This record gives sequence, structure tokens and C-alpha cells, in this order.
Amino acid sequence: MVDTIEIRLSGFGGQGLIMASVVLARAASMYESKHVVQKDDKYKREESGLYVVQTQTYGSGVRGGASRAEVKISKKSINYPEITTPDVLVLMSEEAFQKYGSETKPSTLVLIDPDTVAGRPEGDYCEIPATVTANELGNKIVANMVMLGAVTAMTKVVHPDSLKSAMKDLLPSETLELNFKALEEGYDLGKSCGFEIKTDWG
Amino acid sequence: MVDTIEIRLSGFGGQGLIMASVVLARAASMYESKHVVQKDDKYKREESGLYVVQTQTYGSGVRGGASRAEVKISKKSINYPEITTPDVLVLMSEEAFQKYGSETKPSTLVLIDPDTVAGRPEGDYCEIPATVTANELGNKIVANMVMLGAVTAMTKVVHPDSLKSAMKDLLPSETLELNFKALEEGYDLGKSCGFEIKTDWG
Amino acid sequence: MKIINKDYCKGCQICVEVCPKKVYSEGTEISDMGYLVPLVTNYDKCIDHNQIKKGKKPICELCILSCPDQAIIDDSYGD
Amino acid sequence: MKIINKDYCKGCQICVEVCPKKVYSEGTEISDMGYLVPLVTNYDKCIDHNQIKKGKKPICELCILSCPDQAIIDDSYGD
Amino acid sequence: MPEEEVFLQGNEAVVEGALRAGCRFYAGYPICPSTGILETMVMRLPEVGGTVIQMEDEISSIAAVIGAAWGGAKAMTATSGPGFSLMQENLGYAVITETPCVIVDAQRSGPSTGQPTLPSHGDIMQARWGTHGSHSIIALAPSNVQECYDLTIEAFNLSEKYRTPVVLLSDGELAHMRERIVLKDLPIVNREEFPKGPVTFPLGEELGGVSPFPTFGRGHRTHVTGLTHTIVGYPSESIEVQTKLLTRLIGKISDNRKDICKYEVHNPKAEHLIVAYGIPARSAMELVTERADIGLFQPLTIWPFPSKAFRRAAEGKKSVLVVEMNEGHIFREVERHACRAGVEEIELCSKLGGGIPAPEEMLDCISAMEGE
Amino acid sequence: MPEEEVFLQGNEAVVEGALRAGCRFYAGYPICPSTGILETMVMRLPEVGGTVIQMEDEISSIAAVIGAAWGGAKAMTATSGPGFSLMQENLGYAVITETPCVIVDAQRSGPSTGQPTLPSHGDIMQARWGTHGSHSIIALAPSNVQECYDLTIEAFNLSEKYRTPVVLLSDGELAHMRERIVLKDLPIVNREEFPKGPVTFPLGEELGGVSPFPTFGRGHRTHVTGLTHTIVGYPSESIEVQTKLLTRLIGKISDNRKDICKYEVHNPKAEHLIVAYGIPARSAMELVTERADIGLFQPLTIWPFPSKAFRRAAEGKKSVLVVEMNEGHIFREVERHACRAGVEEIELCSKLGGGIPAPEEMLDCISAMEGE
Amino acid sequence: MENFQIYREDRWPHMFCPGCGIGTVMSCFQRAFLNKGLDLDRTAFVSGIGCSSRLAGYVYADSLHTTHGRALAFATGLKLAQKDLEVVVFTGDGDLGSIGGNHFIQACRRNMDLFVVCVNNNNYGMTGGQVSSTTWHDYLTTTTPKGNPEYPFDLSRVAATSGANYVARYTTAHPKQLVRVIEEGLGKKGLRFIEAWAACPTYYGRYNKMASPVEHTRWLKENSIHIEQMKVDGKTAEDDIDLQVTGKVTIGVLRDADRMSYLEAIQR
Amino acid sequence: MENFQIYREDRWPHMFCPGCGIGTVMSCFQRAFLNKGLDLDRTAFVSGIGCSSRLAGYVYADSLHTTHGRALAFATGLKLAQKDLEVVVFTGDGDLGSIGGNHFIQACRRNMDLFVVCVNNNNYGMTGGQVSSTTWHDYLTTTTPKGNPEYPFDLSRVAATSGANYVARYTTAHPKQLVRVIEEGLGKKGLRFIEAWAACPTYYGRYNKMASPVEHTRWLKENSIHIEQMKVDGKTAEDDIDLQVTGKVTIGVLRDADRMSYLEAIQR
Ligand SMILES: Cc1ncc(C[n+]2csc(CCOP(=O)(O)OP(=O)(O)O)c2C)c(N)n1
Ligand SMILES: Cc1ncc(C[n+]2csc(CCOP(=O)(O)OP(=O)(O)O)c2C)c(N)n1
Ligand code: SF4
Ligand code: SF4
Ligand code: SF4
Ligand code: SF4
Ligand code: SF4
Ligand code: SF4
Ligand SMILES: [Mg+2]
Ligand SMILES: [Mg+2]
Repeated sequence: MVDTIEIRLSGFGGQGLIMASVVLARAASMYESKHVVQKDDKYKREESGLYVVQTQTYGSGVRGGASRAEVKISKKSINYPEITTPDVLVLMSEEAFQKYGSETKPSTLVLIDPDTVAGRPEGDYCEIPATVTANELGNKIVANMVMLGAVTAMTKVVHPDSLKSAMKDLLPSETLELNFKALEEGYDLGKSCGFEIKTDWG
Repeated sequence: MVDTIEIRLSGFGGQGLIMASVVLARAASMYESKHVVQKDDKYKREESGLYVVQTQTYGSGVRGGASRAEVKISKKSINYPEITTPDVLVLMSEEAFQKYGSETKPSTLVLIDPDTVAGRPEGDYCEIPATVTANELGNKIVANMVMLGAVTAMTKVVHPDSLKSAMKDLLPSETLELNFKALEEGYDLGKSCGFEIKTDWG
Repeated sequence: MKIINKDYCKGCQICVEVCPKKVYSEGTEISDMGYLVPLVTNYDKCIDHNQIKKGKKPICELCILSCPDQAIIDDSYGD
Repeated sequence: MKIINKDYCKGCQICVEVCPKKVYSEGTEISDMGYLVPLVTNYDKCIDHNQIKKGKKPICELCILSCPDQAIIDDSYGD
Repeated sequence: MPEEEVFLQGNEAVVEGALRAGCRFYAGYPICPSTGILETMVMRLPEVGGTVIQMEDEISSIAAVIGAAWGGAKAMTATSGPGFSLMQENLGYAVITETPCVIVDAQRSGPSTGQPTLPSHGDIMQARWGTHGSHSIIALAPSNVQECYDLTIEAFNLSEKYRTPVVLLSDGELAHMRERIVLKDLPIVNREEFPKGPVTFPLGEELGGVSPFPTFGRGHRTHVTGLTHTIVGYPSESIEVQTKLLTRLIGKISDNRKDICKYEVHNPKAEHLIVAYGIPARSAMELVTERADIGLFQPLTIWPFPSKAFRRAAEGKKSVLVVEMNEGHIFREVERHACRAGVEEIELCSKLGGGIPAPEEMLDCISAMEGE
Repeated sequence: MPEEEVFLQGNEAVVEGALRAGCRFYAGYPICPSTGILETMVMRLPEVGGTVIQMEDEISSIAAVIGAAWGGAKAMTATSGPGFSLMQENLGYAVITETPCVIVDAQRSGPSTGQPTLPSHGDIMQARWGTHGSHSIIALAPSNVQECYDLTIEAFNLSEKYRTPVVLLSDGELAHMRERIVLKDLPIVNREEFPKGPVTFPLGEELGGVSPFPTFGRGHRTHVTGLTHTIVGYPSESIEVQTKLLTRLIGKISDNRKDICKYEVHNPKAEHLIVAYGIPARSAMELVTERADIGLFQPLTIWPFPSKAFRRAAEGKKSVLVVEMNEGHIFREVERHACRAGVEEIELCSKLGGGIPAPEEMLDCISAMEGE
Repeated sequence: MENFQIYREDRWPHMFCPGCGIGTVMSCFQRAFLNKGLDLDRTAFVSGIGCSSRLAGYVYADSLHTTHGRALAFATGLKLAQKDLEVVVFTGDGDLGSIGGNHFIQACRRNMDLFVVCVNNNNYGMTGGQVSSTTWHDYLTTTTPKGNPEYPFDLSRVAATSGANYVARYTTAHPKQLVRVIEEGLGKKGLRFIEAWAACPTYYGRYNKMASPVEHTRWLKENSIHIEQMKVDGKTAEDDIDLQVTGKVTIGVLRDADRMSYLEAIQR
Repeated sequence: MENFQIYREDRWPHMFCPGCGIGTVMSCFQRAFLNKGLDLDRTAFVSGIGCSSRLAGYVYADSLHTTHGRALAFATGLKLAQKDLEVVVFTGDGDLGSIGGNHFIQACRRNMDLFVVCVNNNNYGMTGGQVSSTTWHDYLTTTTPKGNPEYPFDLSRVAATSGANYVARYTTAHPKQLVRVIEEGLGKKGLRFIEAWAACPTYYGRYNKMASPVEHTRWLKENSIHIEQMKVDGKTAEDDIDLQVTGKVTIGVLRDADRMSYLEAIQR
């Protein structure tokens, strides 16, 4: 049982990992029971909400290069915003694997898209064929949501309905159906993987 | 006997007072016996030279407005460069008189061009008809040198030959004769005035 | 009458130059500001003077428009 | 032969577009960088190929000049 | 306005703060990591009747903002390092003409082009001293997305109250970080209009050195100039006028420190005191919540530095550690005040290069200090 | 070159110093009171085979200077307050690209347009902190015409030795003041050329962080960029590379304080110590020559501040008085160092507005301090 | 007609040198402004830095005397914040054409609704007569003691090429024409650019053998040629890029277009 | 012919997006440079900031990647310090035509001996697709979500009006013509300006219905018209100030003059 969960999504630009992280963060932040806002007494309602910080790295100029997004979710107020070694690590490109593949701890849940990553980490990991699944659903663009579904299944960090609410806020409505489908497929893939992390709110 | 003499020339732009001050300063600095340079041991030769600082005020943009130039000459190294109450005050415009006429001490030698200044100071002063004299010599532009001659006669702060050397450095050669003439006329006017300041080198 | 304000005129002589009727002349006296202020010597030749006399609008005004110091006025305007 | 360097090509398909002889086709395989690299399918139609064959200088080169990634070379040049 | 809970990036929170504060004009030029403010403004400002223009550079952006302020608008621009450097001349113009406006500097890793996408706090001293000539300035530094919102409103309020440009010092991390915040219904200071008619009575003699604002187009017939000017606004070359003007301009900020300076103190009784602002203050909080012997002084107002409050907080401390994402900007202020307050150990924990100091790094600094 | 005795204005002395130091390129834009440097350069530089260009503004002036430096010339520009503000972005570029060049700021009374013809020292902190991002800089402040000459040569020498921009902080009084000086035959540091061939070995690993200079057009095939770059000059987005680069760039200045810092101490045993630079140091000298109980610490190198030397000079003093023609720029440095040196009374004697503090005013400050 | 209907007589005599052409531009502007019947309370004046930019401070109206070269940028913000205010910019060849060149062409490109009067005296008067972007080739200034190696801008053509709606040029030797084009321009939308060549006898005149205001004014007259006359002579406007082909500067209305102005575009 | 005769292959693949027109300009420039037989050791490359300005860093020669908008000013200093060095400037429409507009027109006015290649992709690629001074009227960018209210510069005409000796414009859909004018320009003195319209499919393309490199390149081809053709159609170059009359951008050699260059002038 952890009271803070740190999730890193990495791959290349165009895979929509930043969007996935925003969906997740927004879901956790806005749609999970009571909400909290940091660092202000009047607004501190610790009851049962979640604290969330979402960050990302940009490369300058170069499109299609490495892309990384991070979400930190906690029952406690989050101060230091960066992730050191993630609890969940999603790898969607070989470059990401080379860069972040070893920045793990024994308990880190590693999710790999087997079709876009050649290498494999030393410890345990779980293969989520996100790109292939997305392709089968009709557009590889939704691989990000497949991954997100898998992450949710394995961590229960948010309820899938929260994710869907967040998606409704963020994605063009005509793409929602496909994205929901991808999420669900991912959820199933994640469940079938066997690994999990238990948060104290999940 | 003073060991430092402070001279202020004031009038309006175009009268050449800055040039007069530069001629005087250059003469004192470069053509009076041994020379000294400030603040550097290797070059400190106190023997018998003079220290000189020349400063001036600029108005921004406006031409023909008030003009002021100052020369400080001393046997001692000059630190503070500004003049507070001058030992010699030359007034060549009414505006200058209004502005600086009262910034004197009892010993201040005040030289007034009677044709360009209407007012008169409370204490002693000496009228030097510089503009008229210059006009008579052929060009009112040399009124500045008439004044300079007068100042030199009354203070002996530099030898007239030093002034001439400086003028050779600074003025177009075709104007030298006229300027020398003006200087000499001024010298005579100054002598006839009766006032004087004795410097300990003069 | 064209009047030159001695407190404003800087003696540039542009009025003397531009007037097609030579209404102004160089002047002789130095003003308090130290400038040679022109004189209005031929006002009766002034085009606008004659216009106004005829009850018509001024049509020349070259001197007034050209004077850089707003120093020239014609006090018969607006009569 | 025109050769597309898979390490440089970013699959923009401009070569496919510009070649007047349709020497290139869209390609099928994704490179390591993740791009769809075109195939050289009609090299014998290539204008410059025929020029060089005739011992003449290349005159087309549209593909080489257009490729934004310096990914196309013709290894028969300079023979 | 009703409060609202939202999930935003720092850049977006700045925009929402600005809108609530009454900002109705924005001029800017794209530059990482501040670009999001421009791009969000372009969508949001017209919705409330405001005007946005992308200018040809940063010099003209701040110029347009100052122009708009004289046109009566609450106005703002945002930029990052290189653009902030270009704004310095006109920032000084805003100071001497007492033009209320807000400038956001989302700091990136410099000097020069540096690393456009990485955060740093290398512009802290520049915000205070970047323009030429003696002057004062107000600068605020948020440490989270909520403060991006809160302090933007505060920046507008202070700029109106003191008729002065206010700088908000955010950074590349805050700019893009997303957090959940409340769009609070905070008090808004509105511009006080100069009494009807031409500007005749002394400027700046009212309200402790701050005069009401003679908005253009309302018959005040004000002359505004970056030259030294008298109390009716005319240029002057008198030393006396300049001395008076500068004394008032500097005084209206420094004499009102008490009103202007916001800061937070945590674990006031701890023997070690960390001084940190912006993101590093968050890392420090991580320590402070765990260790009773470590306290935190977090200035939200960076300039003027809350010196009195800090001296109070520093008194009796065994050590003071300044944690900064630069080579020691606020450290210099802290050192002189801490020393005057009697503290003997005053050290800098500096993170150069676009990273964020982790709590562990701060601990290392404390250990190093203790080990000395 | 033979020595020569001449009677010059401060601006002219700067030009003569530059020529003797080997300056062969000058780009500038007119602005009071620095204009005389441009106007003198236009006459003098072509006589020695150099090139002068009046650019379209100050941004392009410093840019051209940096470009010329890469073309192999010793190069310089001069400006005053508003122009110096505009140069800040490219000043930072010179810092990160390690371009030797000299920038003269003949300070006038600001902020903004202020009083263009009056002197002040309002740009002291700007010289240090005016550009964005963490960095270091060297700045020198002459107090008389001889020093205008001497320190201009020193500025070129330091810029070549440390491959860094050096700022000469003159002012409106010095610019136009005439004094007799000696055009001394001082040692000149010439640029060390990078070994023949392409830039392959680490930049800046030689000579304590300073690498020889790979002049353009000589086959080095160097890539020079204002982006954070690796030791061979290629852009890098790595935090580690940035940390290393900044540590070296800042270190090459601050670690060489001993070599870089020039200062003078007068009446070292006096119980009161005045700290002054530029023109006020002359006023202070007036007191020092008359009163044995008053000493003077005059930094000729303003940045880096000669902190060690100052702490030595300050130890055991009853009081330290900083005299400045601004609101207290160097005062902040002095306060922290004097306090650390154990001095209890540290006060500022500030002259705002374009005047020069008279010796009597300094005495008043001392009396006020004693009276407290 | 009173002389001080739009100027601050309490600041008279003004700071300009004897015979300075800026003063003539002032007279002409006042006349046009009054003819047009505009309201001083609803007009704001913006300027940069330079002798000519000091003009704004003499108008008895709201005026913003800003930083060197940036007047158009300040004016843009002011106009956009108060869209029904008439905004007039006074500037000089140095302010507008040298340091401010970019704001100049961008404002023209945007066709920003501003009325711009540039006093072009072919040098920097304020700082003592240095070369400017409009100094004639081979002419003398304090920074071109051997003659200007550069060629001047034709500011009006730059404005036209950049997109300004209305562009006209005359000299202070053509005061009535100046009044006319100022009046005409004040009635239009978008960017209206009036280039007024003027004497700076103190510097440009003194260094180039026209030291007296009268000589300088004569030079202006003799060295200008009306655009219609050029057509008669068979020259096109392009010829005067470097004032070499005709040796004279073209005067007249050089562009009078009706492109959508910036305000129109954002208010569609 | 080898592809990497002037470029740093150790930095390949370069940073530009798939289908980015900058890459095509690179190819064309290399070809022209080699045709001309210039010496890399005696050529220096200067650029500002932007995707297109990154080009300088890929040339295996001395290169100065400077600050945003200032490339021409840096290049001016470099050229004057080493007068026999060939100095080539790479820049973008934002770098040159927006923030750098003043240095652009001044360098043209001076006819400074520089060879300038501007990659005009009609927007700011580097910062994510904002409006630039060359974005077409009513086109979409991240900062003109309702269409650009402003009108674009015709950079080449601005260069010509300002005084540049040689001015030519083509698009990346005209690679061979680009090679030809680059080669031609490299052989001349004074300021030579090559404007190369290029695709930025990632932003300008994506926002304006030409998201693929191929579509964007087609757009370039379809929206350009040769200056000779314009004459045939009876249009003058002036018509394309706002791309409204012709609806297309003029390509071809727009000016080929032989005015004294800056170096010639100061070395007289
Ligand atoms: C940033 C900056 N650079 C330089 C100056 C100095 N300066 C003041 S006015 C001026 C030139 C003005 O020329 P112009 O606009 O032609 O006006 P004029 O005086 O000729 O009427 C210059 C360079 C300044 N004030 N600010
Ligand atoms: C002073 C400054 N302002 C803004 C920026 C941010 N910036 C970097 S590149 C760029 C635009 C570049 O546009 P362009 O020259 O057209 O190049 P492109 O990326 O389109 O090729 C901007 C605004 C900067 N680096 N410096
Ligand atoms: S034009 Fe005006 S200022 Fe000039 S002389 Fe005539 S009245 Fe005097
Ligand atoms: S109105 Fe005309 S005619 Fe009359 S004085 Fe003036 S210029 Fe001469
Ligand atoms: S043009 Fe070049 S990069 Fe594009 S698909 Fe063809 S080979 Fe690949
Ligand atoms: S050279 Fe021409 S014909 Fe041959 S492949 Fe390339 S584009 Fe096609
Ligand atoms: S210096 Fe020239 S522009 Fe300035 S006021 Fe004098 S004449 Fe006019
Ligand atoms: S963002 Fe545009 S200009 Fe930049 S590399 Fe990508 S396609 Fe090219
Ligand atoms: Mg001018
Ligand atoms: Mg572009």
C-alpha cells in the first residue's frame, strides 16, 4: 500500500503520451470523490480527495523526438513535483527504454509496448501491445489510451469512469467512442497481466 | 595666495566659452613648466607643474541655451572635480548672471560683458566689453578669447604664451591671428581693471 | 498687421526668405534672447492683408506656416 | 541506383511526389525511427539513370534536391 | 465572480488570474516556456472583451502594454529570459512614468538561449536590476499553480495600488505543470482615476507618493515622459527635481514593504532555517513537514525582499541555508540580513543547470554545513 | 609604443586606451554621454587600419562587435543607460559563447531617459545582473581620465585572457571631463589562437577553464551557439552539460578574483572606512588626504567585487561608509562582507539625482553615523 | 487665427534651435488639425526620442514621450486599448527609420490605425548630428567625416511597400502642401504616413554647406521633385531608391490605398 | 555526388520534422555552394534563432548561431572584421521578418556584402506555429485561431525597396530554380537576398489543411506565380503587397542591381 503513486509515460512525440498523462491527472484530480487544493488553509479539505501534479518534458523544436510525461498522485499534499524512480513506468519507444528503462526500483511496474520497444528490462515487466491493439481498433493514435487503460487496471489509481469524464473534457467528441474502446481494451489487457500496485485509496 | 584656482565661464551656447575653458585648461596643463598626471606613482612628478581639471555642462538638445564651463587649476592633485564657489566668474549672458551671479564668495573676481548682461552683482565686479571688442576686431566669435585674455591678466594663472600654444593646438590655423589679437586686447582690458588674484605659482 | 513676438522669434530669417512680397526685412536689433528679429516693413504688400481687407480669407500665410517658433501672428485676422 | 538511407529518411513522401517518372512508391515498412520509408520501384525509368547510362550528366535530380533529410543518394554517380 | 475548481497548467492559471484581476489588454511575443500564456490569452481574452496582439518582438510587446495602460486598460505581457532582457529598457520607462502593468517572466535555463525548455531562476536579480538607473520594482514568485493564479491577481493589485510595473517570476516547470486549483474570488484593486480636468496639481503627492491615474482621452491633457519630470509632468534638468522624483519612486516601494511583502514561515522554532522561493520552496516543504529542526522562510514577494520579516525569522537560528536554482541571487540579500540578525552560518545550496533541487540535495547541503 | 602626454576628455582617453590595447573594430550608436567615443573612434580607428560602423541601434552594435570578435578583431562598443539596457540580451550571448569584447557604459542619470547629460552610477548592478540567466561578468570603474585610459586597456586584457565580455563603467562626468594623462605603454594581452585544424578537443578545459580562441576563417570549423553546448560546441539539452558549462563559466571569473580584482586602499589604519568608486572616490580622497581617521577602499574592479581584499580592509573598522551615486548598489555587497568581517556600523551615503557627492556631504554622513 | 490653439504656450519659447524645421512642421500640423476640427481631448500624441519627438510634449493634449524608436509600439497599445481615440505619432528619421525601423514596417504592414508624422532632417539632431538612415550618400555628419558610405532609405517607399494605406511626403519648404496632406491623412483609416523633410541647420546644415536656416530651406526646395513631374520626366518612383538617378527626393502623395485597416480586421 | 560534402553527418539525422522544407533548402544550398566551388574554410555561416536558423549548425564550417532576429547584425561585424571571408546568413521569416525586421532593412539599405537565405515557412515553427509577419491573411495559427487579421510582408519586395542588390524568391517546390538563384547570388557583391518559401507541415500545414509534407509542397507550387508570367497577365509586382490581387506569391529574380556595395563604399 502506497500513499503516493508516481507514474511515468515515455515514448516518442505523436504517441499522445502527454495527453494520456493529462487525462489521468485530470481524472484523479477532478473526478475522484472530494477534491483538494494545495497550500491554502481556507481551501484545505483533506477529507478523502487526491492531490495530483502532472508534468512533462518538451524537446525544443524537434518534433517526433523523445517525449515524457509524469503524474504524481497522492493522498498527501504534494510538494516536490518531480518523479525520481516511478512506481509505474510505461515505455513506448526504444529510445525511451534506453533512457528510462533502468530508472526503476524493484517494485516498479513496467509496461512495455512490445511492438515499439526492442529491449527488455532486467526485472519484471508486462507487455501491453498497445499500438497493435489500437491499430486493430482502427487508429494507432489511440495506443495511448490502451496504455492508460492498462495502467488503471493494474493500479486502480482512478475509477475508469473518472477517466472517461476527463476524456470528455479533453478530447474531440467525435473521437470519444474510439478512445473509450481503447481504454477498455487496455483495461482488460492490464487486468490479464497479473501485476498490481495497491494504493491506500484504490 | 591660493594654491587652487577655480574658474567658471558662463553665457550662452555659441559664445565659445567651452572652447575658452579648454584653451585655458590645456595651456595650464600642457604648457606650464613641468607637468603632472594624477594618481599614479610612477608618473607623479610634483616638482612644479599644475594639475588641471576642465568640466562643462551640456543641455540636452537645445542649442543656444545656457552654457557653462569650468576649470580648476592647482599645484596639488585635484580630487573633487566640481567647482562650488569660483574664484573667477565670467558672465556673458543675462541668464548666466541670473543663475550663477550670486554663487560667489567675497574674494570672487567677477567679469561681466556689459553688452550681453543687464544685471550687476552686489559685490565688486569688472566690466570687460568682450563682445564689442571682438566685433571691433572683426568677428564677435572671438569674444571668448577677449575674456580669456582678461582672466589671464587678472590671475596670471598661465603665461599668455601657454595660451597661444594651446590655441595653436585647438583652433583652425586661419583663425589664429584674430584669436591672438583678441587675447591680447583682452589681456590689456584685464590689466586695466585693477583687480587680481595671486596664485602661489602665478 | 503682422506682429513678430520678440520673446519667441529666434531670428532664423525664414519669414524674410519665404514671403513672396518681401514684407519682412532682416531687422537690426538683437532681442533679449540674443536673436536678430526681422522687421515687418512692407505690410501693405502682404497678400493676406489685402485679402482680409477685401473681406476674403487669407490665402498665403507662408510666413506664419513657415515660422518655426510660432512667433508671427496677424492681428487683423478674425476681425 | 537510387538508395534511400533508412537512418535518415523520415518518410515524408516528397520524393514519391516530385519524381516525374514515378520511380518511388510509398513503401511498406516502418524504419527504426518509426517512419514509412519509400521504395525505389522504378529505377529504370529514372531520367538521371538514363543520362548516366548514356555517359551524360544528371539533369533531373528533383528527388535528391527535394529530399529534406539528405536521405537519397545515387550510387551510380561519379562512376 | 463565483469560485471555480479547475485543473490547469501554471501558464493557464496566470491567464485566469489576469482575467479575474481585470486584465483587458495583452501583447506578447512567443517564447518558450511562456508561449502558453500568449496562446491561452488569444483564446480567453476576447471572450471577456479584451484585446490581444502578437507584436513583432518583446520590446514592442511591453511598449504596447504600457501604451494600453495609458489608454486605461489593465495590461500584461509575458515572456522568458531572452525576451525579458529585451524588455528592460521599457520596464524602466514604466517605472519612471509610474505605469501600472504586469510582466510575467517564465524563467528558463540561461544565460542566452541556453536550454529553452528547462526551468531555472537565473532572472531573479535581473528582475530587480535589469534596467538602467536607480529605481525600485516589485516582483513576486509563485511556487505552485494555485500561486500562479493568486499572485497574478496580487501583481495586478500591487501594480494599480502603487502605479508601478510588477514582475511575476514563474519558470519553465511551473509554466507547464498541471495542478488542481480554485479560481478564488479575491479582492481586486481598481485604478483610481485622476480628478476631472487637466493635470494641474502635484503628481505623486497623494497616497504616500502615489497619485491617481490620468487616463488618456479624458481631458487630463497629461504629458508623460521618461525624462526626469516635475510634479506636473514637464521635463526638467534640475538635480533637485531628479532627487525628489527618485526618492519618491524608490520610497513608494521600499517604504511600503509591510504592505507589499508576502511571505510564509514554517516551523518558526526550528534551529535551521531554509530560505527558498518558487519550486525549491516545495522541495523544502518536504523536509519541513518531516523534520521539526528545519524551518522555511518562503518569500512570495521577492522584490522588495521582505527584509524585516526575514530578520525576525532569522534571529537566533543556528544556520540559514538559501536554496536557489541559480548561482545565488537572493543569497546576497539573505547573507547581509542574516548576518545583521546575528546568524553565523549562512550558506548557499545552489542548483545550476535546468534541474530542480530535490529534498535530499537540500539535506546534503545541511549536512555539509553541519560538518564544517 | 612610446608614451605620450596628452590632455583629453574621458571619452577620448577610452578611445586611446582601446587603440593601444589593439582594438580594431568598433560598432556603436550615438547616445549621450557616450557619443564622444563613437565620434572619436570614427576619426581615430581608420588611422590604425580599423573599421568603425554606426549601426542602427545598440542591439546590433553589440551584435556586430561579437561578430567582429569571431572574425578575429579586438572589438568594442560604447553606450549609455538606455542603450546598455538594450544590449543585455547579447551581452549574455557574449558570456555563454565566451567572446572577448569590451562594452563601455558612460552612465547617465536614469531610470529611462532620465537626465541624459547628467552623471550617475545607476547601472552598477545592471552591469552584473542585467542579462538573464546565471552568469558572471567583469566590470571596471575608472574615477579619472587616466584611469579611463588604463582601465580600458585592462578591460581588453581581461576580456582576452578570460574570453569574456568586460564592461567599463564610466559616467557623464568622466566622459566629458578633461585632464592631462600619460598614454602609458602598458602590457597588452593578445588573443591566443586555437591550434590549427578543426575544433576537436574540449573547449575551456585549458588555462583554468579558458580555451584558446578558434577565430573564424582559419579552418577550425567551429560551431558557436548561445544554446547550452558540449565541450565541442554542439547544442545539448542535458542538465549535466548545463551544470558543467555554467560552473566553468562562473568559476573562470570568480575563481580568478585575485588576478582580476584591482583596488586601492588609502589610510589603511583609519578607524572609519569609506568605500567609493568612480567620481565619488575622488571626493573621498579629498577627505582621506586631510583626515587620518578616514580611510578609503576604492574598487577599480567592481565585478567581481574584490570581496577578500575588502574583508581584509574592513576588519577592525569602527564603521564603513559606502558612498554611491545611486540608491546603494555596491552597498549590498559591502554590507554582507563588512558584516561578516565584524563591522557593526555599515551605512550608505547615497546621492540620487545627477550630482556628485561633495567631500562635505560625506563628512555629514560620517557625522550622522557617529551621532547615531 | 491664434498661434497657440493646440500648443502649450507655457512652454514657449520651445527648445528647438533657430530655424529648426521641426517648428515649421508644428505650425503646419496645427493648421491641419484645426482645419479638420479634431478634438484635443480625444486625440493622444505619442513620440519616441529625438528633437522631433519632443514635439509631443508641446501639444496641449495627452501625450506619451516614450523611448527611442518605440513610439509606434506604444501607440499601437494605446490605440487598441481605446479604439475611438485618435492617436498621432510624432517621430524623426532616427527614431523611426533607424532604431525604430522594425516597428515602422510592422505598423505599416498591419495597417494599424495610426497617424504618423516623421520629421526627416536626415540626421540625428538631438545627439549632435550623427549619420542617420536617411543621410544622403557622401554627405557629412559627425560620424561620417569623409562622407556617408551608406545610402539613405526612402522612408515613404518603405512605408508603401510595407502596406501603409496613405503615404505622402513634402518638405518644410512646402508648408501648404504639408497642411493639405496632413489634413487628408487625418481623415483616413489604417496607417497614414506623412514624411516631412525639415532643416536641421545646427548640424546637417552646418556640416553640408547650408548652415543658415534659409540656405537649408532652399536646399530642401531645390532637391525635391514632385511625383507627377517625375512621371512627366519619364522616371519611375523606383529610381529614387538611392537618390542617385534623379538626385532629388520625390514629393507628393505616394500611396493612397483603401486596404482593410487593423481595427477593421479585428472588428469584423 | 556525395550528400554530406558541406554538412556535419555526425549530427544526422537532423532535428527537422518529417517533410520540413528547411531540409530541402539545405539540399539546394549545398548543390549551389559546390557548383560555385566555394571554400568551406573561407566561408562562415551566421544565423539567428528558429528552426531555420538551426541550419547554420549543420554546416561543417565556422558558424555563429546567435540571438533571435540579430543574425544580420552579427554577420555585419564578422564581415567587416574579416573582409575577404564569405559570410552567409541563414534565417527564417520570424527571425528576419518579424523581430529582425530592422536589421534586415538596414543591411539591405547598406548593401552590406552578405549572402542571406531566408527560409520562409509563413510561421514560427520553433515555438509551435504562431503567426509571423509572413503568415497569410486569414490563415490559421496558434495565435490567430480565427484567422490572421494582419497582412503579410512581401519580404523580397521589402528587401528590394530597401536597397538590396540581388533579390530572388522561389519555393521548395522549385528546387532547381533555388539552386540557380543561390548560385547566381553567391557570385555577386552587396546584399543578396534569397527568399525560399518552405513547408512547415507540423504547424502551418497542419492548421491550414495541408498537414502532409506533400500537400504543403503542392500548396507552395500552386500558390506561386513567376514574375514573368505576372507581366504576361498584366499585373505589376506591386499588386502582391497583400497577396490579394493575384492571390499568389511572385517568384523569380525580383531585383538584380549593381549598386556600390558597403565594402566598395568604405574602401573607395
Ligand atoms: C536607446 C537609445 N539609444 C540612443 C539614444 C540617444 N538618442 C536620442 S535622440 C537620438 C536620435 C534622434 O534622431 P531623430 O529621430 O532623427 O531626431 P532628431 O533629433 O533628428 O529630430 C538618439 C540616437 C536614446 N535616447 N536611446
Ligand atoms: C528574444 C527572443 N524572443 C523569442 C524567442 C523564441 N523564438 C525562438 S524561434 C522563434 C521564431 C522563429 O521563427 P522563424 O524565424 O520563422 O523560424 P522557423 O522556426 O519558422 O524556421 C521564436 C519566437 C527567442 N528565442 N528569443
Ligand atoms: S520665421 Fe519666425 S523665428 Fe524666424 S525670423 Fe521670422 S519670425 Fe523670427
Ligand atoms: S502672408 Fe504671405 S505675403 Fe503676407 S507676409 Fe506672410 S508670406 Fe508675405
Ligand atoms: S524525400 Fe527523403 S525523407 Fe522524404 S520520404 Fe523520400 S527519402 Fe524519405
Ligand atoms: S532523378 Fe528525377 S527521375 Fe530520377 S528518381 Fe529522381 S526525381 Fe525521379
Ligand atoms: S539640433 Fe537640429 S533638429 Fe535639433 S533642434 Fe536643433 S536644428 Fe532642430
Ligand atoms: S516545426 Fe516546422 S519549421 Fe520546425 S522543423 Fe518542424 S516542420 Fe520544420
Ligand atoms: Mg532626425
Ligand atoms: Mg518561420
